[in-house]
Amino acid sequence: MPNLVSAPDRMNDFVLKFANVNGTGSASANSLIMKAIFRMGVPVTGKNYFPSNIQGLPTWYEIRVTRDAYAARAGRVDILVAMNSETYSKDVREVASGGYLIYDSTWPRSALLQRGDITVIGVPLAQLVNEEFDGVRNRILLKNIAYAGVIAALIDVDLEVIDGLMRESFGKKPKLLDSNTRALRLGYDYAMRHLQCPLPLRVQRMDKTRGHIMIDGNTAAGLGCVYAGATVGAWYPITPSTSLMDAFKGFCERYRVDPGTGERNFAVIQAEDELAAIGMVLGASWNGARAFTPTSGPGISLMNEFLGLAYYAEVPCVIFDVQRVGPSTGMPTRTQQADIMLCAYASHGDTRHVLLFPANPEECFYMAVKAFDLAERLQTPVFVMSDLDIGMNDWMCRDLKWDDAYRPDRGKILSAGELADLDKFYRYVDRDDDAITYRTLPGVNPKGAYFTRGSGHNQYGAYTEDSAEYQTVLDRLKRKFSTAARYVPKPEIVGKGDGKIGIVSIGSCDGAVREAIDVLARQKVEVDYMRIKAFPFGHDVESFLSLHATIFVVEQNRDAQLRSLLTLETSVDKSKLKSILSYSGFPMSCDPIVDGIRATLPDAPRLSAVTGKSTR
Amino acid sequence: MPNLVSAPDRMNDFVLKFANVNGTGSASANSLIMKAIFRMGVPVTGKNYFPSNIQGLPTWYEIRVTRDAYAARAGRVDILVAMNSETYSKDVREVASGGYLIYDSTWPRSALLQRGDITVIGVPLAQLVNEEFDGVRNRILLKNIAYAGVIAALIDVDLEVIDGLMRESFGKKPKLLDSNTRALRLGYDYAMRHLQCPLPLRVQRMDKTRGHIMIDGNTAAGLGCVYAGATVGAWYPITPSTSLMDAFKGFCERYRVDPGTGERNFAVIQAEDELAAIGMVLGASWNGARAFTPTSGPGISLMNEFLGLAYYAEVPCVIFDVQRVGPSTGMPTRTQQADIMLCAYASHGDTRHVLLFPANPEECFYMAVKAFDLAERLQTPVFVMSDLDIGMNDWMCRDLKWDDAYRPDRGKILSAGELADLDKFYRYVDRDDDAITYRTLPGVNPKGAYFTRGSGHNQYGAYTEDSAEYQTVLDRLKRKFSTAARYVPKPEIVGKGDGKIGIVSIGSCDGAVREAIDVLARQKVEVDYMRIKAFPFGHDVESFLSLHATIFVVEQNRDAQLRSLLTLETSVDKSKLKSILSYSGFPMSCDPIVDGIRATLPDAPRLSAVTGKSTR
Amino acid sequence: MSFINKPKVAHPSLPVNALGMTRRQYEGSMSTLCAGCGHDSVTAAIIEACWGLDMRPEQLVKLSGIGCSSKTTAYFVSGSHGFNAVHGRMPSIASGANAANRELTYVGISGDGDSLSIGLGQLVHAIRRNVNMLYLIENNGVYGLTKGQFSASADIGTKAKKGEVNQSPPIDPVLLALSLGATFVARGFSGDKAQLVPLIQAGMRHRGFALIDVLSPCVTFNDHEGSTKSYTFTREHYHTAMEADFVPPAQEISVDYPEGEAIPVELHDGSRVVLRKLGASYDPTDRSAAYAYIEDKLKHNEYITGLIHIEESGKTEFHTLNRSSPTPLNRIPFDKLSPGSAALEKLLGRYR
Amino acid sequence: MSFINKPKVAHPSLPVNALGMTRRQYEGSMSTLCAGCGHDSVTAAIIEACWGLDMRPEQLVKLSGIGCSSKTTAYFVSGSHGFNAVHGRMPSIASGANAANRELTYVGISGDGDSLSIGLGQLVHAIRRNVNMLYLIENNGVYGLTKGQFSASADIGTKAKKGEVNQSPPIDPVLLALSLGATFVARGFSGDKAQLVPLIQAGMRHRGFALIDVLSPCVTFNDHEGSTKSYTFTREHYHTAMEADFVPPAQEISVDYPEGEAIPVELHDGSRVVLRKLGASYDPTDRSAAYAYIEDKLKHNEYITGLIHIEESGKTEFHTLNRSSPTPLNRIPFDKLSPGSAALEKLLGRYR
Ligand SMILES: Cc1ncc(C[n+]2csc(CCOP(=O)(O)OP(=O)(O)O)c2C)c(N)n1
Ligand SMILES: Cc1ncc(C[n+]2csc(CCOP(=O)(O)OP(=O)(O)O)c2C)c(N)n1
Ligand code: SF4
Ligand code: SF4
Ligand SMILES: [Mg+2]
Ligand SMILES: [Mg+2]
Repeated sequence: MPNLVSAPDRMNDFVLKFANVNGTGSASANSLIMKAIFRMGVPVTGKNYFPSNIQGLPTWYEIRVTRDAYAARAGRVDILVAMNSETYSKDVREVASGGYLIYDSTWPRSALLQRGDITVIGVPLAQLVNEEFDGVRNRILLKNIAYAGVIAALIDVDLEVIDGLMRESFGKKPKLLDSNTRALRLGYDYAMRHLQCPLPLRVQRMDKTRGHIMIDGNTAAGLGCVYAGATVGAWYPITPSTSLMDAFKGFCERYRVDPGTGERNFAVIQAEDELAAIGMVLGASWNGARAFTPTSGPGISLMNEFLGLAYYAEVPCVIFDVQRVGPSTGMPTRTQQADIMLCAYASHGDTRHVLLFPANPEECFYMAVKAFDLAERLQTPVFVMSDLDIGMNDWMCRDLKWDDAYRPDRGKILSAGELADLDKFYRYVDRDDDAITYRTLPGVNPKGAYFTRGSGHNQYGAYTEDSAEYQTVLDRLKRKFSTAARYVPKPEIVGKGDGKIGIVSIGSCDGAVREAIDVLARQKVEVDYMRIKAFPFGHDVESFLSLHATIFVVEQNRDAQLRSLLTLETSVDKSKLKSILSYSGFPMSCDPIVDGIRATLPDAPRLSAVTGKSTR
Repeated sequence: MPNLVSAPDRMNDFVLKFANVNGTGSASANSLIMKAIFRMGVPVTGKNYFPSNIQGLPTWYEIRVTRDAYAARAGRVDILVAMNSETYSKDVREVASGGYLIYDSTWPRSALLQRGDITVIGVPLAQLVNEEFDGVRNRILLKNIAYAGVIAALIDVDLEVIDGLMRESFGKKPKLLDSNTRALRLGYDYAMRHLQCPLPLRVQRMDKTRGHIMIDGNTAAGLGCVYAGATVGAWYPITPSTSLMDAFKGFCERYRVDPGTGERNFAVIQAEDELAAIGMVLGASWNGARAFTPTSGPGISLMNEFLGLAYYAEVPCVIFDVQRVGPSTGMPTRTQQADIMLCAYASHGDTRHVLLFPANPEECFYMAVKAFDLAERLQTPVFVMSDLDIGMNDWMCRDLKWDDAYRPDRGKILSAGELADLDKFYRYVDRDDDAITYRTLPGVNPKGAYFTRGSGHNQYGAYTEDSAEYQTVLDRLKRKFSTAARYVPKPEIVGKGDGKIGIVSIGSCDGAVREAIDVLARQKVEVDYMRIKAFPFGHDVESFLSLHATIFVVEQNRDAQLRSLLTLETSVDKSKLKSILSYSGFPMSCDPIVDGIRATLPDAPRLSAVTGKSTR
Repeated sequence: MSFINKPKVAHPSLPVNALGMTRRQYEGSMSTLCAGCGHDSVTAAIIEACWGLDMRPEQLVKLSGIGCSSKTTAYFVSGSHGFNAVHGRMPSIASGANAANRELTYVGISGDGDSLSIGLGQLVHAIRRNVNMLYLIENNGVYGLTKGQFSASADIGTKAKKGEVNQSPPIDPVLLALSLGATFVARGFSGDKAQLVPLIQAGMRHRGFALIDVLSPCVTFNDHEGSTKSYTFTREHYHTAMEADFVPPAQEISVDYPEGEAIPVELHDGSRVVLRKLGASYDPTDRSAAYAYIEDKLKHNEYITGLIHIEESGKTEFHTLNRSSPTPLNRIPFDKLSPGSAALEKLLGRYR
Repeated sequence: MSFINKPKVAHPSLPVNALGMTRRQYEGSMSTLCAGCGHDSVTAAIIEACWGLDMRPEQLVKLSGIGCSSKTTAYFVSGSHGFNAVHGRMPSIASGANAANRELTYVGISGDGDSLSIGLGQLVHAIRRNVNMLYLIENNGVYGLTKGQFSASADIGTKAKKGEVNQSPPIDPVLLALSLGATFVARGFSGDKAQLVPLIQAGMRHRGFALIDVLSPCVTFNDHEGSTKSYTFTREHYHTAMEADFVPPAQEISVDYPEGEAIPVELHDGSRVVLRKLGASYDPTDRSAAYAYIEDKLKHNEYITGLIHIEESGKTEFHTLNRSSPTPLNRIPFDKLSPGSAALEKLLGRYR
């Protein structure tokens, strides 16, 4: 059989992709393999490409085995497990030259014999499983475990590790444990007996995952909300944000229910729509609870009116925008970063909002906490701009840590005592010259009473139609945004920070950018990198922009929305900002970045075909 | 009595302001005076400053008598008719030195005797009226007409003209005509007998209003919709847009009802909210009717989700945004231009929308028609960005003209015949290379059937989750926006167009800018002026920006939204763009523009105190 | 003008309708729903109904929101225009479309989430406006497409797949429609095609807003033990109270019904529905009676199906109240819409 | 801790309540509504009700949407926090606020436009969720603040000031609430303070969502001949069917009611409402009966007022169903909310 890659080269460095039909339970088999590799100390990432549908359509799961711990999508496939006849031909085409294709040889597939540059491996999976087990559904599920066994043999995954994982998941269900173990062995033994195992593309134990976990961003963000002390969550289901609230609810049921009384220290409200969800969050925050709502693009559009009220009446609130492909309903199960402009300026009239840009699940956890502190400190909406790639895929992250000394920053809330000492309370008077004013909570002291309204009000909180009074408040709100720039997280800067070429990016582009930087470095191209973590932009962002002659803004949307925001909200000369855009809906790989940058270099032969596509 | 202005100076050039209580029917008296002056051939503007309330709060009406036909607010008051005790003291302060204050001397007002530099004129209005008429309500109403009589005498308005106007309005109600005529005489005769009439600030016949009308923008826009052939209007009431639909409905009842059968060629639907209103407009437009919705900021915020659908599914629709002061509920009865960014980029995902910027009621009429042509030609939402000042105030405009040769541009709609000849119809294939594709209407031919959706679709109109297919459509949408730039109205350019200083502005700022240009000219400061009429910006906008070294962007919002749009959507270097902002909620006067520009000139003593404030 | 597409290959075995069209020609693209989903049965019933009505495909307009149910408009009558709106907002699209062209037949397909949560306001107001359309809710008690959360139609005590028990009172579309004065209110079950087809046909021909609530189980997220919207539970608890036969205009009423048992109602296009009470003790033209009956039965977990209430006067239908011209608004010649220069000149007098 | 503000000058003549507060101290800023607006009378009734309940101002939370009616929250109890939300969205603000602190008394004031058009969805779902609050609709059949367009509560046949006649069926808040299973449904008239005050007091003390539809004429846009929401018409057509007396916790039921005529209902805080049927032939605890009765009367243009239906178990109240801790969520100490580092360390095992 042809083999264009030499073994040591690709050890712990290849991409394994499973082509399945959704609703057939393949997910557990696929993550079994991923988890096993992770437990062998080898870094992995898992990306799930699923349809906006419940059952019967093509779905793919991609495991990147990456000894260099790259987080991005590889942009190539080395081993493809083709379990979906619908997509066979497409899948075959995707395998990199020198790669492998595994299929169910129970039925002959002439279509597979098209390519001479890849190795096609047939395994009579259906036949094996049907001989061993009965029950339609049962056979479908176990066939998945069986191919997992085949893969285990081919890439040399430690069976012990897999057994351990299966014991953990089926511990309490011996019957299931038994059938799954048998199914796994079925595939494993068949492969050992009939195939040349292991392949040159294989796994070998390392020690690079210690102190790390595999987690998705929505779970991490939900956990962050629990740790931040959020008590009210209101939402309306929408992909890809739904699992964030599921996670929050799950953790609350574990940590927030009094074992004795069953009393709950939280409330999760499934609202009738997103307008109601954000309204509930405003009501709860206004009343002194930490409250949040997870949603996605369409939800943000529906929240526009309330967001303007929150900005103008200065009501704290936290919104997680797990971005998906727009416009409109778009592609709900694909990823994009195309809500940036909308969130930055949501609602009519002069408004501006605080944005946080997590780059991975680990940051989703910490930024969830940060978001509540900022929202209450600044008394304004704070958006956590996640996306489907971060929110729903499994990322390898450092262990999450918690400082027990942490106490929430509730911002300027007057206590009963402070109110008693005041002779008069005014809601919108700038007492501390930081453009942030004091608020009070209902139920504390009648002296704290004030009227919250989205209509014109003066600094004393009274209704007004007087220009001067109106402008006093509006001008302070603008100053408050400068205060915000001092409170939000600073950008992360990689490199000397004063090279000629700089890359500026956000969120889930991070993995691809870092990988591109390595690739370029190997080509003797030096670039600095600034990952922006928040809007408004602070001093550090300004200086990075001014220090670099050429800046590539890398983002995942069509209209260069981050570049637009930089153009408007910093003093940068926009002609310096070159865009590298990816809006296919798939997580970004390093190729377009490498290509984009090299293309602008004088001596630029397009190397990416070689460099970019190779994972090292 | 002190009189600091010499008569000839101020002939047909002064500002008359009425301070009333709303809900007391003062409006008719005030417009009676304005109309009379207009009919004497003297240019006027009328500005109404009313509260967001139905009865009992202060309201002001300002008539600028302007022989030079300036459209802007003057920024000064020469004669104040103080009919509201609540605001006396504030009103007194507002009168320019050398001006006059008329009040009801039935009750003594010591407060009025504060200023020696103005002439205070007392008229026992209540007393006069109560002696002559009975009925509480009746007396309140007629007192207004009585002060109109006083003013007529003081500023020398031709009684004949006023009588004519009253005959027209009360023609069919002799009783009313009689009492109103008597009330008018009551005031007029009293003034003639006891006051020194006329004042130096007075009206004298001219011939400068021939071929002009006094009309508000909402009426003109509503009329434009009738002439454009719009048949479906859906809306939800909101100040200041309500009168637009009232006008449309009124005109339709006049022009669109079959006298014989009473059958109506239009449908006006009062929706349950703005989300429904825009949905109805989309449904009707999609189905081949010309449909529109008038609204204001809060409505636009609520329409965000549907606007993204219209952009992505390419459904024509026309939205009138009669802007008011934001954010949130803001000041509903004050004017602003602060929805520019929201409308340009409304909805999540990558979107962009076409905007038209009328500068006065005349343009509201023509641009209403243009909006429908553009929406159908480009198959996308088109916003007419009016505001409260244009929409609800009375402006002097040239007569509206209609070309009977006009035929609607329905854009690319395939007829039954064309469909029959096609072998297959594809909704989103770019056949003409202008990025505009062909659409079909239901009910015509099954071959034209297609599926309209906001979810991912390919150029054939089929559902897709395929990156390449998705991008093909999204990229064409971006190209379509360049096509749009060629179709939209070009900017209006005043001056050689290549001077050093340029002013760029939009909409209702026009009057103030033109006046400022005259004031500056008299100070030997030359400036060019470009009034942008539409977004996307075309070639002409680009070249004006590149031709001028310093550019002042004049607009009515806090955050320089037009400047932002120029920064993002043209190649201009933003450091060239200086902002002159007015967001008080009152229509713009020329003062801030004159001051703003002079302040940047080397030899700049702030002259505006003299120049700006003087209306010439 | 309009256009009938003849069966490509006039397959002798396949029965054709008056337009010479086979049932096949009323199909749409392939369903992507879960095998066994109730919604697919409703799609089949719609196809049957359209075929039986000799419906010209171009005369039909299909509208929907977002959800598994809302996807189904793509699965029937590919020769008709379809509009898949945003979540919960289909009623406004339908109202606008109907305002523009009163001649076509509008069918809106929605789900319980699409209609009773995010879309409740629009549904209620479309009913009030009495927009002439068939509005069909494929009711499964959950949000299928987002993986099984309870919808507002979930009954008290019903159990979610993950075990959670609902305790909020459900919104019943039938009671809601009756309380709002809807003129055509029916309930069906995806598992009973024989009953559903004539209901759909009558609903399409009714002059005004016709609501059909179809119990349409979600096999993936709400078909388990303990769910009150499962196939089993529905089969056991639905009772036809008001059987409806649909008789096209031309046709004779063939069946002869036992004396007094049958209530024929003539629809505005001349077709008729013949109602037969099955146990129901109320007059289907009496809205209050219908409400009381249904509500009482619901208390005992009984879903009454059939044509529950009908009022065919068409008095309050949108265009009737609007006194719209018989010519659809989207086809009125421009010169009848635009008053012209002379009129304008005259009008300006007002503003001088 | 909380704080009672004593009457600044203990004016001997002015009666004080148990907190030593005069009625004056329950007033708010000056009304800016039209002279004679029904809404101002409702405001007066609320002030009276709060004074009578010895309500601590800081215990009250006032919420509203947008409209003349919604402005009124500024006109009573200036010692309470107020939240004037956006148009039609007050129910969600109230639901969130109530979730955060279950101890306070929430009063939402809305209009027929705010509640039945743009806000219908939120109102309906707040009822379903049984949020513990008093929701009062100041119903005048028009959009007052935008100058008199018909609202969704305009009756068939009612005439607008400009002559237009409404022909769409109205949405009656009382029927709507009953059909949704609301546990406290009442109707009042701004012109009948004596009846309104105890209704408001009972509504504030009811455990769950209490809806009071108050007919509150708009003198400026809907008080003319031919309007069915004018003072005259309302006076002639409203009938008290279910008189309610409110008896605070401590107090004895003083009045002695004729045998069998009085139905005392105990509220969750120990206070009671004593219901007396005036002609009404149904049991106010029977929701269906109430619905049928009201609906029948409405057909004859009769507005039945009083406490129409009450169910005081509180079983489905939001926090009861949520099993919320008795301590308000906004007052739970942080260490009870945040699991801490040890728990996190342990949890991570799941993700390895
Ligand atoms: C604005 C918005 N919010 C949320 C969603 C996500 N979403 C899609 S379908 C759906 C619910 C569908 O439930 P239902 O109408 O009952 O249809 P079913 O799938 O049960 O047939 C939701 C919440 C969306 N598409 N748009
Ligand atoms: C989103 C939005 N749309 C429209 C408006 C304009 N608006 C203000 S109040 C109102 C109707 C109020 O009617 P109702 O609730 O009956 O109160 P009323 O004035 O009659 O007491 C409307 C349409 C608004 N403020 N916000
Ligand atoms: S999830 Fe439920 S509703 Fe959706 S297709 Fe599957 S069975 Fe049908
Ligand atoms: S307009 Fe009507 S509702 Fe508004 S304040 Fe006046 S009377 Fe009251
Ligand atoms: Mg459903
Ligand atoms: Mg009202």
